[in-house]
Amino acid sequence: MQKRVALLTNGATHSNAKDDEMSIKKHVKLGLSALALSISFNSVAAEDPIRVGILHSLSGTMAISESTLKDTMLMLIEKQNEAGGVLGRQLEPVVVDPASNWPLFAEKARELLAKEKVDVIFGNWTSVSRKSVLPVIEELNGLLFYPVQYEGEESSQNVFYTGAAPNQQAIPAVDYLMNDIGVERWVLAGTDYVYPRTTNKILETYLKDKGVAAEDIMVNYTPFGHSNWQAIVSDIKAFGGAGKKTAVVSTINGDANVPFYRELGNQGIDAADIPVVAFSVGEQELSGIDTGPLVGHLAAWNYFMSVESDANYDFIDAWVAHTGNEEAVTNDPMEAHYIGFNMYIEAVKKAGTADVDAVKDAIIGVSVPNLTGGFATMMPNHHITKPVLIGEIQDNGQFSVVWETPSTVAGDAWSDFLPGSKDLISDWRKPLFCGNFNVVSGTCGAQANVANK
Amino acid sequence: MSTSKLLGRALFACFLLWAGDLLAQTEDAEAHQLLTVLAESSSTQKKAAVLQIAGSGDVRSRGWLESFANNKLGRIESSGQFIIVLENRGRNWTVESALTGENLGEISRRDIDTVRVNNALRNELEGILSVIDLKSPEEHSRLTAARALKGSVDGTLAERLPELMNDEKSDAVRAALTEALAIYKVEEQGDVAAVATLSGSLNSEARAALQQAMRSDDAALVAAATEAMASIEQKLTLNRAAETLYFGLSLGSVLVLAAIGLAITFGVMGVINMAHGELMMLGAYTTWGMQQLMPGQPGLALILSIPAGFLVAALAGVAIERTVIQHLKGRPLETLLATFGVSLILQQLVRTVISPLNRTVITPDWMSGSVMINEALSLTLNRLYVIGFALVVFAGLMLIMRKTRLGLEVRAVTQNRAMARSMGIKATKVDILTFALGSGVAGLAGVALSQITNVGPNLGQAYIIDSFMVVVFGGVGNLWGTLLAGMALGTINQLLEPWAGAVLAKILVLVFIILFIQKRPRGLFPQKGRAAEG
Amino acid sequence: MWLTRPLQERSTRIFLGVLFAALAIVSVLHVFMPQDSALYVSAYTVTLLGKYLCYALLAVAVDLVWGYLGILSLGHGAFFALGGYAMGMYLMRQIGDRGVYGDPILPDFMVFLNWQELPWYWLGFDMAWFAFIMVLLAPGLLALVFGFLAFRSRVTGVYLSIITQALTFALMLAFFRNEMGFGGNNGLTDFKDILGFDLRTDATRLGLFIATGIALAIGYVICRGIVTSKLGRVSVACRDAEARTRFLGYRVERVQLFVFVVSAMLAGVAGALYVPQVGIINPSEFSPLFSIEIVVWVALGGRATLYGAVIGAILVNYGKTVFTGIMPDAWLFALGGLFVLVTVFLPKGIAGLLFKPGKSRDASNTPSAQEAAA
Amino acid sequence: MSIFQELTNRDQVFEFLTPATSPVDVRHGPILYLEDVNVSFDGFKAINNLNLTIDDGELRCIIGPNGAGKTTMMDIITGKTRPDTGSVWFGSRHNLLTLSEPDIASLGIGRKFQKPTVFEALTVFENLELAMAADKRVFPTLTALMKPEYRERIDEVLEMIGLKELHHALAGILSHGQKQWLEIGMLLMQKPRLLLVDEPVAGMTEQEMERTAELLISLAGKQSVVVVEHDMGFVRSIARKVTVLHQGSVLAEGSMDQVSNHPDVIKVYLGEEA
Repeated sequence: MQKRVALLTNGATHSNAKDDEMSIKKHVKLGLSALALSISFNSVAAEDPIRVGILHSLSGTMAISESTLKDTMLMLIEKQNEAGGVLGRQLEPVVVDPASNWPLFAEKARELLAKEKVDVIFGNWTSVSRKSVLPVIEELNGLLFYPVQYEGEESSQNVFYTGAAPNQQAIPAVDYLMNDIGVERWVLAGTDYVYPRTTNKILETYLKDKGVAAEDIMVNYTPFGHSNWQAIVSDIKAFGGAGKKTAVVSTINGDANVPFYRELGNQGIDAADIPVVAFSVGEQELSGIDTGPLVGHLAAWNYFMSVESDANYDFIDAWVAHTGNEEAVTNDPMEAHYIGFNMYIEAVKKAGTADVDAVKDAIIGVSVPNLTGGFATMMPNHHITKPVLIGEIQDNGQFSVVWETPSTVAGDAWSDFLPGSKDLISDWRKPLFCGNFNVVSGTCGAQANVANK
Repeated sequence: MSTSKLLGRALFACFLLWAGDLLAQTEDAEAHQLLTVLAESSSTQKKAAVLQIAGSGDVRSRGWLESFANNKLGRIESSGQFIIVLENRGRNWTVESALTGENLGEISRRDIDTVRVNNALRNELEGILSVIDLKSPEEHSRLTAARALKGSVDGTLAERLPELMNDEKSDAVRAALTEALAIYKVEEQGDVAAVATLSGSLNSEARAALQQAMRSDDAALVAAATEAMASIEQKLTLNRAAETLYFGLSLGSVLVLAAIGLAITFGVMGVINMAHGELMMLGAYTTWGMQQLMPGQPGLALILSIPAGFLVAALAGVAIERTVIQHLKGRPLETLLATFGVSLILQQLVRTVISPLNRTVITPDWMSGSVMINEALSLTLNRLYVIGFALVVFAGLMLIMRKTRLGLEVRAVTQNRAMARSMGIKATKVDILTFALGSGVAGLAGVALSQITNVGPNLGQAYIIDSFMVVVFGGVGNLWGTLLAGMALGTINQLLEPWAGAVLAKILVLVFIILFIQKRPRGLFPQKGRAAEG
Repeated sequence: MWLTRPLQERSTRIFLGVLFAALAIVSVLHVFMPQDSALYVSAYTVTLLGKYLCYALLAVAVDLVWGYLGILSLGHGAFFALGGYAMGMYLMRQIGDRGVYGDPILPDFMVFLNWQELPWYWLGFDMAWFAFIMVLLAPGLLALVFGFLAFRSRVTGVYLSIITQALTFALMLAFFRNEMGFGGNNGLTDFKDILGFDLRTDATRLGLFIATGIALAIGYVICRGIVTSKLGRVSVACRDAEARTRFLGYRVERVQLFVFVVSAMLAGVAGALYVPQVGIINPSEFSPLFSIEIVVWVALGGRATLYGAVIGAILVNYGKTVFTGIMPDAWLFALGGLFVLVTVFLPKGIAGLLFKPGKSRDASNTPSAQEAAA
Repeated sequence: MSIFQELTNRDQVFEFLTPATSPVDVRHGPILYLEDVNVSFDGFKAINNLNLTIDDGELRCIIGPNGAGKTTMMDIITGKTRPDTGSVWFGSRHNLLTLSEPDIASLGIGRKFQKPTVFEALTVFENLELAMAADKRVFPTLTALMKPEYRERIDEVLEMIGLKELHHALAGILSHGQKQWLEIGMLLMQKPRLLLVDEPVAGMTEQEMERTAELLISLAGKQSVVVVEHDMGFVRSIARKVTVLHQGSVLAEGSMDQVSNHPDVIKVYLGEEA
């Protein structure tokens, strides 16, 4: 116990020193830009704590992924409190369990905002759970930090998307395969739900724009937890046997991956012949797989545990200490929460209050260090800037970074590669203050109307 | 073809390396220099650096390249000393010096910069190593090397291949080399004669070469290539069919394994055991546990988990029978509810006691990979084993039910409980044993599944419904029915999948079962007679 | 008249009394109590209670077929979800051009999967009356077709249970497919208003809550009317001695079909009221697990009593709300344990504890008594 | 009035006017006859070329050792089991092999099971109510009301079967004998043309048996009655004509004395006793 506290505190001082000096730099910048209009209004009595809602499934199918995010948040809050909280107020976590049940997510979100009166919510993993809480968050004007890579096509004034939008993961990965590996033939394999559907639609358009012929693209969807991959893998094998260099872009979700990679291995497809680049396979998923046959397959994320930066090493140490498990792994959504949390703290400092509207205004433009040695900035569309890393799976269940974007990429709420959304932009600064502004018609869509009511 | 071009240069270098008398030790300073170049040059220049090392003729070069390929070559930040990582789990890694080979013990991850490698480079290295292997004493590695050459032969190698073939003893290797050469000739020189060698070859590179030839403007070549292609296509379709059948059977065998235990508990005892899936899960976790107990020998662990898994599941089964089911005699629908509760408890138990995360179950070498019937048709080993295993289990059960006293008593009790009792059969004992048997078989299924899919808390749920479908479809209380039903459903599913897609295929199978039950309410092989009425 | 008969029996009067009293109290406390008062019932609680009432109606529907007809349906979640989808489609169409893409016709999920025009089966759902008819028709038809096939070929007992499970499982897989045009895994969500009332206002919530209460009352009376009619006694006869009933000249399969369809429609209504209150409908409502859970509510409350089903549904779900908050891990143990204990030790459920055993069919509805009352 | 009179007189001629309770046509010959009926379960021949005719208003006893096929025969007549071959006619117009159990029942064939089966969760009264001849389609049943004349008829039968004071008790709590009676009562409520009675007196006291005997005899004439019984004493007390079944076919037929002296019968029964 002693040791752990020690670890945490020195970890905390470490990064916080950084945060502060950074935020100072930022403040100067922001002073110039017209963003920082917000002045704190009714500042709350210093003693009562800021309540932080944590909305992650602790039971049911999603518990596998989400429970670790709950612990991450608890760790971050603990650290912040040991560093004196924010505005002299402590932070108080409020944990609920939506039990991987989508209607329950909405119910629990309402509970957090209406009953528990939390100032901010960190939570959700699946798209459907986010969609389910969205109306509640907007109705009760809450704040939600959403830490997982997702399909985009959404920008709510109450939600901050700290995970990757398609243009921060899928497109760079495809670029890498195209330019560095020389891939000419593409298999887009995914689980049949909205994230893969959208991502693949985007990639299809993108590839065709790049001059890839339709017959060089193979799209395939499978149900959740699909376990019998024989036929599909052999199709991929055949598809890849046509002479051109082939790669699989996998948006296959969670449990379905193990049998998928197993089948790949057994049918003798290795990374050298047909590399698979996955968008949903992180360190945690690998911890359940015999990675031997997977070596060399790829994943695209904005963070890997193997990243060589002090911030990351500190984070890992703190995490290991917090969980008390030497083998504990970190992953991309955890970093997203790390960033989101620090951004929230900065925004509260800047606004001088935890008042939702004040924070909403203050947070745009806030910039905090990420774990890969750079900085993440909150953009006006409530998405953040991220570096994109491509990693190769190693036999120790880690990724080794083989490529990364020269600079950070700003998340794009509305993809330019979907007919429905190419004309839409999102900017939550006044005067535009619109989540889906149509640049052609010059009008704002439904959300703003609701918001302005 | 860009990769093969690059590879070409690599090969050229390697031949230099053969020519010169090998295995001299370069100066450590020089070696250090070589590695530094490798470490510091960008990924594009790294190729050159690799060739240099390969060319250096240093004994250690091969070791370096291999560890480099496996991402195990690194450098200590502080000292700049080059190291090879032996163990890279956790936050401290065991390393040895790349030059002297002395063990440097554990070093914190923070101080180690690994030399970055990527697939492109890995291709290069494989090419180089494979060419070196062409000279290896074991035929096996020569054969793999030769096969690897197909589609990546270049001018330099092409000139040397004939002489290589002459002093090659194994026909297989020679054949492979001949084809590799032929592919090169067709691709680069449009050699019509070489086309003949390729006709009927199922190698994808060969096909690619022929397709390219068909696009050429040399009429003779086109004609020859087209002909060759036709013969290939024919063969391919046959292989495809065979493959689909195999897929069907292997899926079927999984279904049979999952369902056969149920056929006992449900079919014979009339207990609707919703916890059946979780009993499988226990079997799978047992496998994981065994592998944890004996690290380093997953194969042995797996074999031992067959009895162990059976035992664990069987015991769990007995517990369930004693605590729950015996109170619900003759209330099948209630057993459904109660055992469903049990299944929830077991799942949560695993989540809290072990972990909500999936567990890694290692596939032993003798079960991974596949047996190559020919280059277009290879049967994955793990599934092959599962098919075999399913049949063995089935045969075993048949024996027990038909030939042993237990089997006799079981059948007696199921036909007429009271009568059996009065003949001195202990019905309760029989119940326990039957249920234990059914559960144990579920455990076996779990052991098999651990080699195919996730080992996690949800393993059971994924199969329970399918298992019931199989049993009901086959006709309750009839083992043959279960076998046939499982295999049939598996095959139907795989036949549908290509054109319906995975999801629709599954839906169609379910609908098919529903309709079938309307036609024959008691399945494929119903029990007849007055007993079955009412 | 079979529908008014229940109103003369004591148990129904008590039930309705309690129900309407609860509705009234909640409404009053919600409207007239000051926000900060301890007695104030928040909109959150109202919606929560509304959800419980939906489940209660669903449980009553299941009890009708299981308790009185002996058909253990493990697929009633399917009828519930179908009703829900019918309502969801109506609410989707109500969004109109207020979706994020501002498309006047197509729902958002169709736009970004760039569908060109609305699939035919979405037509008409912009009209409330049509949607509400479909709420009854969609589950009803499914039940009719499925039941006709099943009962005609005398699929009963375990077999029936298992193919009902197959039915809902198949439907779940189907609705997960995005090609189906029901929003795939994300389902239908982000509803704006119903019949012109804004779903985000507390008034609408209260309205929905009360509507649900009334629906439950009506549903209960219908079921009660059936089980106290001669047909109800024939159902019990089918449950206990199917063959005998046939030899008395009753067409068992038609009795089963009729009751099954009625029950399916009630489940549909429950689903339809559920969706606007929880704000989302997605394929997980089809999951076999959910359907089994419903049966357990009934088992816990007490089979073949109807009011038992209501008690069970509300208790279990209240427990869920509480426990998932304080001890998420323990909750599944609790639920599982509940299944076992109830089935093994409480075959008559809570109702069996509250009232004397053997009164699962209270004597008050023997014909003579009714005629006396009539 | 006279026209109405005439119609009612002529309802023998217009068959569509025959009473709903039993449209069976017995003007030409027997009410029930089975011809060359065969049934086998998994190879075991339960019924083997069975030929049997029952005349209208007859009281017939059928005896035979266990497994002689008595119950299976009843199953065939009532449509529960379909024979592999053969034909079964009810009157001269109704081929029972084409009809379902409910049809057969509403044609006027009532059956009492070997093991008394009453609806245990229902009261005695309700049991009889369900059995009562009435429109048994779904919706009429749903809206059916208890008319006074129905109650009278039920009370009659309650009297007859001596369960008057028990009429509110659940059938489940009745004694074995009482259940037998209740089931017979249900038969009567059906107003059948043909009663199939399987072991009616099992578990009955002496005087109960006597009453049963009286009842059955009194029924004969108006209705046809087929009784399957083991109790020879009882059979002797009511029997006019007796049929002996053995291994699924008729072994002997005739008066009680005729059959009991029949050599085969003796062999079979002694064979069994020994």
